[in-house]
Amino acid sequence: MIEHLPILAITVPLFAAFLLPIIEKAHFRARNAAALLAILSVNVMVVLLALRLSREGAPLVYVLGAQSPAQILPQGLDFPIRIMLKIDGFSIFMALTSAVVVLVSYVYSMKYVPEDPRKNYYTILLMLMLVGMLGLEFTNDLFNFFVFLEILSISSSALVSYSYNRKFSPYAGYKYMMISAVATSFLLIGIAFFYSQYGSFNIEYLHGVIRFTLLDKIALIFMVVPLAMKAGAIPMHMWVPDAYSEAPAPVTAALVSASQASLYGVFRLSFSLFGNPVSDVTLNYHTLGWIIIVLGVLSMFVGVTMALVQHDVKRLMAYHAISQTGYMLLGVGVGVVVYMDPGGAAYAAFGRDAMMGGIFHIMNHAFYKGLLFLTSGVMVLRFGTRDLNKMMGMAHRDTFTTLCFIAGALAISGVPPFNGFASKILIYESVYRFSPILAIIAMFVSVLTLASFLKVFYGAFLGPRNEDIIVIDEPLPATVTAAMGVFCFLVLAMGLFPGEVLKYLVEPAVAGLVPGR
Amino acid sequence: MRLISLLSVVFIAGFLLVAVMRLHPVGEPLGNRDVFRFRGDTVTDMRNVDTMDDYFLRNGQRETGSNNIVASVVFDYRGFDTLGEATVLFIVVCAISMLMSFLYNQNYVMEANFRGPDEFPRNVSRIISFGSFMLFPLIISFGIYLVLHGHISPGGGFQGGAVMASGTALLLISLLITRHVQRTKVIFSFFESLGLTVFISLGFAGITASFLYNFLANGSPLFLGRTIPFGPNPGFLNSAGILPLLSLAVGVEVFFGISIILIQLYHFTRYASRAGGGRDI
Amino acid sequence: MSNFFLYLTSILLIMAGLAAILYKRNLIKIVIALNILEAGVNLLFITLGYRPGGTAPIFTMAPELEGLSMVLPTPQALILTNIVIGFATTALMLTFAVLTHRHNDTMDIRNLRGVESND
Amino acid sequence: MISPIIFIILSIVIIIAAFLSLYFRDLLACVVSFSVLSLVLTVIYFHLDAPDVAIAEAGIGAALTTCIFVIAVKLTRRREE
Repeated sequence: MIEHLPILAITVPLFAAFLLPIIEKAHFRARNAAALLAILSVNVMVVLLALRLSREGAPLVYVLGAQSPAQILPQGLDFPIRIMLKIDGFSIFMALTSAVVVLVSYVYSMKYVPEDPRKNYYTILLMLMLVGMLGLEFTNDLFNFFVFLEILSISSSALVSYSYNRKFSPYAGYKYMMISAVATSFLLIGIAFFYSQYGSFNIEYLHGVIRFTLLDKIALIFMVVPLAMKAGAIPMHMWVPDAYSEAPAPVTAALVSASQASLYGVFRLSFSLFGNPVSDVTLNYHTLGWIIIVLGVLSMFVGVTMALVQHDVKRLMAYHAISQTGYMLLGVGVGVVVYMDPGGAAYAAFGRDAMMGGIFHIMNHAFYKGLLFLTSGVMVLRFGTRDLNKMMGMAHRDTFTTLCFIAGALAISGVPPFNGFASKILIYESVYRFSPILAIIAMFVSVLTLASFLKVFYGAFLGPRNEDIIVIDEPLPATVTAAMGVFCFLVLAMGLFPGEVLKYLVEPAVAGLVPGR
Repeated sequence: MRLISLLSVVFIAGFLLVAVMRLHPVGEPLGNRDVFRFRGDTVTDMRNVDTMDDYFLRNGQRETGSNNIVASVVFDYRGFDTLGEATVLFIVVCAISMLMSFLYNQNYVMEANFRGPDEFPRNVSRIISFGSFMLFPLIISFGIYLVLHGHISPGGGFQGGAVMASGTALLLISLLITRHVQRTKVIFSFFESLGLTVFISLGFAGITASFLYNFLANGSPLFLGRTIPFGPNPGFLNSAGILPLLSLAVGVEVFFGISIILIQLYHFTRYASRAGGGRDI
Repeated sequence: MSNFFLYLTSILLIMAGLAAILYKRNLIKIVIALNILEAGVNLLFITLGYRPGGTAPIFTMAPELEGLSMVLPTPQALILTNIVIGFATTALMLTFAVLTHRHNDTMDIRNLRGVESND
Repeated sequence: MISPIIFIILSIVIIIAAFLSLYFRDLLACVVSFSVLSLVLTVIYFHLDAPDVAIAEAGIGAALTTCIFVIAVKLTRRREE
């Protein structure tokens, strides 16, 4: 059963999601147990896959529907015809992040989301979000990538409008769904151009046979720009604050790793499909790198400046999510610019570190942003409102949430003992060697991030104990504290021991993404 | 802001036009003009297989046993996409039932005071009600024909399920399903999950080879595995291995899924509703 | 070059859909524009696999199949999936539009842009 | 051999239906012209030798999409503000 692990990791939660409407008729506790069991089994399977990948070294390939899972080319042909899953370092890195984040947000929402007839659909959609993310990260087929991206966007836009008593949650879901539908349609146009040229959808086969004609470059634009749009990069970031703030807190934590899954799509398509150091004709990486860098710097700056003026705690954190995406784009962009330099001296010097910093930041961001959104969920639970001016004296009430908030805030601003620092220092060092101005901008944005979180801390946590504005005062349910505790542990542990994480997770990810260097 | 969106539309239009000029002319074999060209020749000679499609056209019938090559590509060669597709429909059904669930809790009064289905309601003319009552069985049987003959003639799970769902739409328009909304929804969602579980368990059944492997094709002659000769043949109902079963499972899922969507959207019109209670989360 | 305008039709549909999405204000009309965009993409994909002299990729009793070349099956299989995805997206977005109208009693996005973070 | 004239006529009808469905102020008229667009698209798919897609477009595009559009327009305003 070991060689069937890749497909089981995707289809076991799918099977559980299909059965949930039937299980729910028995008892809602049975449904909670079944869903928790399914998501836990996904985490176990992804860890087993990671171990198997590190043992075997070569990417794992699983062909669907053939006599044997390893039969890539049918007899006597030199091109694949079936759908394939290909798991290398980078997909496992992203799959681990997504699986852990969805597990923690599901454990958090078991007690946080009130028990009513809609909770069953909430569980199904959260599990199908996990299926969408894993499918996106494992597949090696362009159209299959499109289908799983569609699964991810529809289930997350439905979850965004879960709370029906807020006036704007349906409209936030509508905007998010509209952006996703337009983005996936243009992705399909890009896939059509590739199909018309090379007759196949397999990313590995296309990587070998691509000739960078003008049509390929246009197909690149039609595929990478919509995915960057869905990842919340700067030109089309308008949906991010609405979707993140209207969604319930655990859903927003999962949404953060959903946007990172489409960021994975950006890097996977621009490297595994187009990165082709073998053939003589290469895409000119200089401009592609600089475009990513400019997007990154703009996202950083606009994200943090907009966050400073917000007074709704969830919108403030949503704008910070945009600015942190800017860090990842900056890190990988610097790596891309120097990737194709002759001799590879520049790349060896700092390009590789920048790339590692950018990719490591993806995992860190998923954990500490998830922690921050979960704490904001508790703040909304306690005060019944999201407006910072109406909150006061939270620290008296609930010291555990205060500690979690401090951990998250320090991690996001890159303060040493926490994991934000580990990846940001990598980015600062390498970007400084590339061009000092960018590094200074990055540090300045970090300072602004710390400033805005101090404002939130001062506004909501300090101040006298005030009886009349507290809505719920009893201690938090066990699962809520457990979920936030797991995120706190991860944020602290990866901050204290970044060396191991870099060696075992980030290095194979960069090796998988950028072979040959 | 207007200028930026105008510029981006013009920019995208320019890219599309340039790209389409470089595309292979309509009707020519695949492949870019100035790079290389795939030869898509006649169907029957086996030698020059260039692209995925040539392989499907030449080996699809023998490997999967179905005459309709598109059905063999949809359910066998690229069956994982179809599983993803059935999941997309399942997600939308769950999402709409979630968003519309305030219809069923008690603090919503029924807006229209129409009577139950025992006698045809007054605001629908007798012709429509009786006509749709007569037409419904015909639509359902045509839908079932489309689903079952998916691997012989054009059709399949999605098309058959959609045709049957338009039968439900007909019944809704003529107000025949009116009262037992909650009970119909529960039964339909049970059948929808049943169809999906059958689909994915058929995928698991072939797990010894690999997921969604067509283990019944060309194997057991008596049950759905009849091997058919290459080239023109009358087409047999029991060929194509698990294809008819998958098509049936998808047909069931699509019919009940879209019927749930239609019933809930339609019954939204019957309810005046006040904004729900509940805590901000 | 005879049926190049099939490509032109699909591009016109795509551009009409995209322009209407950006400029129209009514929620339902934006959903119609999205469907037109999807129809354009589907038409583009099907015309990629069209062979002028070919038949549908279905083996029937027709004897004279020897010399005939068949239309490519893969675009049809993918567009089948895309049509159902388009229907699913439309159903979900119409539900959102109806709920937005029920909450805010307006279908015009200009009125909806006003107050974002309310309690 | 299907002469290209059929495609020219059908393409023109499609373009007109698309622009009309975006131009009308009365939403029901938009929905009706959208279903005309789906219908003519079905005919084009049939002529492009794609019967499966034609049935799917007819069944889902023309019948069901139009049905839920009409229901949605009935639930909200009929005229575009």
